Amino acid sequence: MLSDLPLFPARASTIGAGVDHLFFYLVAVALVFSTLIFGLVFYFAIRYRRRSPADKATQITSSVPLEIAWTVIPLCLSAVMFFWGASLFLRHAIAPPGSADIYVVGKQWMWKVQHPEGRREINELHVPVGRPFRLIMTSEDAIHSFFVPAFRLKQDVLPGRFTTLWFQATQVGRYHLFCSQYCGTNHSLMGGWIEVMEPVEYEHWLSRGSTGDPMQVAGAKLFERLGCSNCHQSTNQGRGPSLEGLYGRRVLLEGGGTTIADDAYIEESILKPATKVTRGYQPIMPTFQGQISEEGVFQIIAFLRSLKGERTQVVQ
Amino acid sequence: MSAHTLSLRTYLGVFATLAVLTAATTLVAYIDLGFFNVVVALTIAVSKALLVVLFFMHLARARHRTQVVAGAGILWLLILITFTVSDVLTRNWIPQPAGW
Amino acid sequence: MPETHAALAHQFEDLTQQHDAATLGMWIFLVTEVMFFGGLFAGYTMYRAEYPAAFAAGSRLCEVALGASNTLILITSSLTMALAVSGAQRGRRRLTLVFLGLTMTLGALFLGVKFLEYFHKFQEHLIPGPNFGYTGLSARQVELFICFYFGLTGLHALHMIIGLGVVTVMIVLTWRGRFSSAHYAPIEVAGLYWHFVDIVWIFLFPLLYLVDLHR
Amino acid sequence: MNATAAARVLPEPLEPESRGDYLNAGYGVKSWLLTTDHKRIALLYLASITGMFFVGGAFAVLMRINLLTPDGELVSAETYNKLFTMHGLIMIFFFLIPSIPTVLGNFLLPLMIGARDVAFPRLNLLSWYIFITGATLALVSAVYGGVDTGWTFYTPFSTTYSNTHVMAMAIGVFITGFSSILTGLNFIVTMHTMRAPGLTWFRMPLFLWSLYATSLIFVLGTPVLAISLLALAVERFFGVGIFNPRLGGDPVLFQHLFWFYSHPAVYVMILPGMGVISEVVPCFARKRIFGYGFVAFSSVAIAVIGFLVWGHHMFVAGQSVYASLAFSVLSYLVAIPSAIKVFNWTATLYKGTITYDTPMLYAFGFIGLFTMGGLTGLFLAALAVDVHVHDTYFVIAHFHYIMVGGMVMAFLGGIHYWWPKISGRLYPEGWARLSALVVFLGFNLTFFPQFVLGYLGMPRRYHAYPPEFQILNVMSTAGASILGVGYLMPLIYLIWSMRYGPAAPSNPWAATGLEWQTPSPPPTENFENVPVVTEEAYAYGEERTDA
Repeated sequence: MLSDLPLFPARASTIGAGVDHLFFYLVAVALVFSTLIFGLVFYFAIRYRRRSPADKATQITSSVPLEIAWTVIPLCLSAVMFFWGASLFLRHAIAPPGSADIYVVGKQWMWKVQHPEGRREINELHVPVGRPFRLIMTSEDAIHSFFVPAFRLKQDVLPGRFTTLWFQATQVGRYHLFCSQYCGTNHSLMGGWIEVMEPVEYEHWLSRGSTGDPMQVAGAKLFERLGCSNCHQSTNQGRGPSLEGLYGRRVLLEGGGTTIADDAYIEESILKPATKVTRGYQPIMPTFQGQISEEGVFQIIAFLRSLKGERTQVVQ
Repeated sequence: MSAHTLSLRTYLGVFATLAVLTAATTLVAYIDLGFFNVVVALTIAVSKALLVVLFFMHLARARHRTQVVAGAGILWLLILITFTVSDVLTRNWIPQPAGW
Repeated sequence: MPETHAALAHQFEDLTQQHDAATLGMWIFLVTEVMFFGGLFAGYTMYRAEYPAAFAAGSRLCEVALGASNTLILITSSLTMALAVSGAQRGRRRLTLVFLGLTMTLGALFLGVKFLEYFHKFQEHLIPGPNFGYTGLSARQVELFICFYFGLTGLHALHMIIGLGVVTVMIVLTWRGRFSSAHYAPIEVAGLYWHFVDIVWIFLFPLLYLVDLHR
Repeated sequence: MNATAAARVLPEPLEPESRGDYLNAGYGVKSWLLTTDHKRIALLYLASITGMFFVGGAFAVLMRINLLTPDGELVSAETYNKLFTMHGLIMIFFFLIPSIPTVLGNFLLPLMIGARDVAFPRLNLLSWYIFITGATLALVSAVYGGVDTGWTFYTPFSTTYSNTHVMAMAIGVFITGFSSILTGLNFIVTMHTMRAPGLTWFRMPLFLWSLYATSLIFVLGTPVLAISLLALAVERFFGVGIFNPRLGGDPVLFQHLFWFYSHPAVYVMILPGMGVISEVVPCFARKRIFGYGFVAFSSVAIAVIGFLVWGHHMFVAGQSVYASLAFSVLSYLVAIPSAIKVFNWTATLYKGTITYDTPMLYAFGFIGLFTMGGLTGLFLAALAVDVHVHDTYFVIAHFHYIMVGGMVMAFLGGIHYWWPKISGRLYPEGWARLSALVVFLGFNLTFFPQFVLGYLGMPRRYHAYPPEFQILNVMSTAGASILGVGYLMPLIYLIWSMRYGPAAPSNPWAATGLEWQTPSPPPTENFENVPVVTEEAYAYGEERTDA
């Protein structure tokens, strides 16, 4: 019976141990203080119970040293909690260089995942042990939240915006993936599994199954198919600006202001092209809303990232 | 009764200032001051609001308690706006790692 | 003796206490109003920081002449309201009535101009929704600005309508001789409300109409 | 044999019937529905929120039964989502937020300051009607199929994707908000302008300080909730609005506005409870409160700092990392005044002469459960840990420890403490002590397992869950059934005591405070003459040890 009673979750990511250690510290503080308060209340309640109607309380109305003590001690203990929690959080805010990007789209009620090598899956995510991955996530409808208890990680996934989450798995195994932000009727079914594999097996898995093109290749094909290259020529002589080396750069906008050409900007420019127009160009680009899926947008983004400023083989 | 009565001259003076400030804020808006257009517009708006609050609403001579109430309203409004906007303004401080 | 005054409610000791409670109550109510509008102002500020160009473009759709006239109308009505309260303080019934009447007229005029502006927006298909007629740059975010335009001015207009109702009641009560220099708290409180609505407009005018005239 | 028991065997010093207490001031439905007497309005609220509590409780029972099995066989996912939404909405907006302020606050505030009524009695009645209108809308939307957005109404789910009666519910909550606003306004004005001669701020009972802090939150926070719900309703109705991602609207803006109110509202759901405990503990320890000034100011500090921490609900919501850091550090600051209160209550027990009457048992329960609830709050303010436990059962357990373990315990303790004053009758002490014990045990069995579930990673609002979580869920459901019994007991014996309970003397607990210096139940005008206050609160030193 007791063996069926889980008390502590599996741990399988690089940040897991840090979170758990902070958790243990918090548990220790909580235990000490609740024992103290429960103990004192019990002890006082019994020790100073009224034994006869003639009993008189000793009136002690305040003690400044005591008040200072029980203000300062909790303050110090919680300062430790803050700095500890914040340093873990900050260290985890930025993905390490060299992380591979995985694109995740949440929609009612499934997770669609696309690996950089092109393989897609639904409600499952296969990753190798020991390699950092960054998830770039967006939602097609309501807010969702990508939650992997074994990784001690969670991030909300928003419509109209991109959020990121990175992790590095440490333990081979099969772990729960949940949606933890309430998103409608089948919210509790919107989940699946994270399969952490040995790198060799992962390579094997990648090569198996219906592998499509790698992301940037699929993106390049889509770029051609949708006719983007008719206007966006690498020579800057088309009706639209050249997109080479665009990714991550600052763009001057028509009507003042600048923006960074990040994932969100690229998506916006595909779906609502008139919103932010590059300076010196006419707002003549049609919207591609309805002609391209979220995954398609991700592929285009991956393709644009691969155009590192020098001419590559892809646009012909 | 608490006598908040101000002279007619004061009321008219406040009104005249308000009218002048309205004209000023409209005209200044046509001059390009860059970022300072917002600053000037808001400064004038705050001045006008202060004139109304202090004289028309008699806050200048009201009880201390009333002044605290009014101040609290402004302070809380600023808390709401500052914290909300600070989220948006600092979101992009985390650098995104460039490309593959 | 104030204790015997007909307007003294049973829970109070004297009229001064009652007057104090009424004005303090109104000031606290105005604080809640500040926070009520504050939610929209916070949203406005957040989006203006995010989409400056769109908010500038949206602002150009507002009619500055009408907005400026309305500002003048409203501060004039604040003056007449202040004079009405001042008249009531000194027990000048007729003067109070005249200024309350003027305040009402100016308030109604403001709403008339506001209606005209709304009508123009309607004609130009600048109503947010599937038929939003703006086709320039950043059309979506301009629509967002127009949402704020209608949200803020609409809420303000609603407060104006309520204010007109309150002033009407004050006119009737003054007419019936309910107030005196010893008991005029209701008029003072109505005045506070009216001035507050004026102040909201003082901020709405530059935030909605004057964002981007200099281009 | 203790003092209170001694007090009870005394011959009743009852006023002659002809004097007329507030309960006998008029008969018939009209005399209640049109009353402006703060005491009668308090009873109107008591009846309404008790009804809402058991409606919300029924939803909770159905949820817990559904969670007995991993696949959730009792109800469909759709129904389950409506159950937790309605449970949350009704319990928070129609029970917890109004509970102590509108019932005990309305009843006691004028009595405690020696006034005849609140400053605006008709506004007070209007608040109740507004409350009832909102509550009716909420119940109507429940009857017609309910709402499935979660009590948080997050956009864009609530504006675009939910097919349920979001409008009716949002408008219902919107309307009820004005009831809170007007109540808070009324209380603040009353406390500022109507205190009896000699009752300085620092002679006020601490319950009033907590009520003042609560009213501040009502007045400063509720309007923001109102405007965000209004914007939500407009957006849902017209299909276009300021949160709409299609227009570049940010769903996170709604969360900011929502939590700007709803986090301080969490303190609305605990501060008045703290006030009750600050009354009960000195009375049954026969001792002045320890550190009066610290307890008083900590209430105001909680209300003020409580407005600066709302972003800790949004650490994983896509909020800026730097905003999260600021909100985290401020969240730790707001924990300190709570800790100060707990230590001061405990110190008040030291060298007292303690009796175990029912209100005191509830107070002991409150101190323990609130301590645990507060300490687990520290887990949630720690950024890295919150990322893991956010939106899991850990959060559920934490806030139930505060709101049910804290506020409901305090509410029941307060109702028992002032019941003789409210009803003029004594309740059966034995049953009452038993109920306090049952509630305490049932509560812990229900909610402690949920801490474990949360760290294991079970997300909240799950209709079905992985089978390994079943044992803990079964424990929780078992606890809930005990808890349900614990809540039904007071309902039964308190109603019973209204008719069959022995008549109460004016001061059954030999307590200090102006409310005990007038007959039980008090006359409509509260006091024959305006009382004059000459001493500090909780003058238990200068006893009158007993009657």
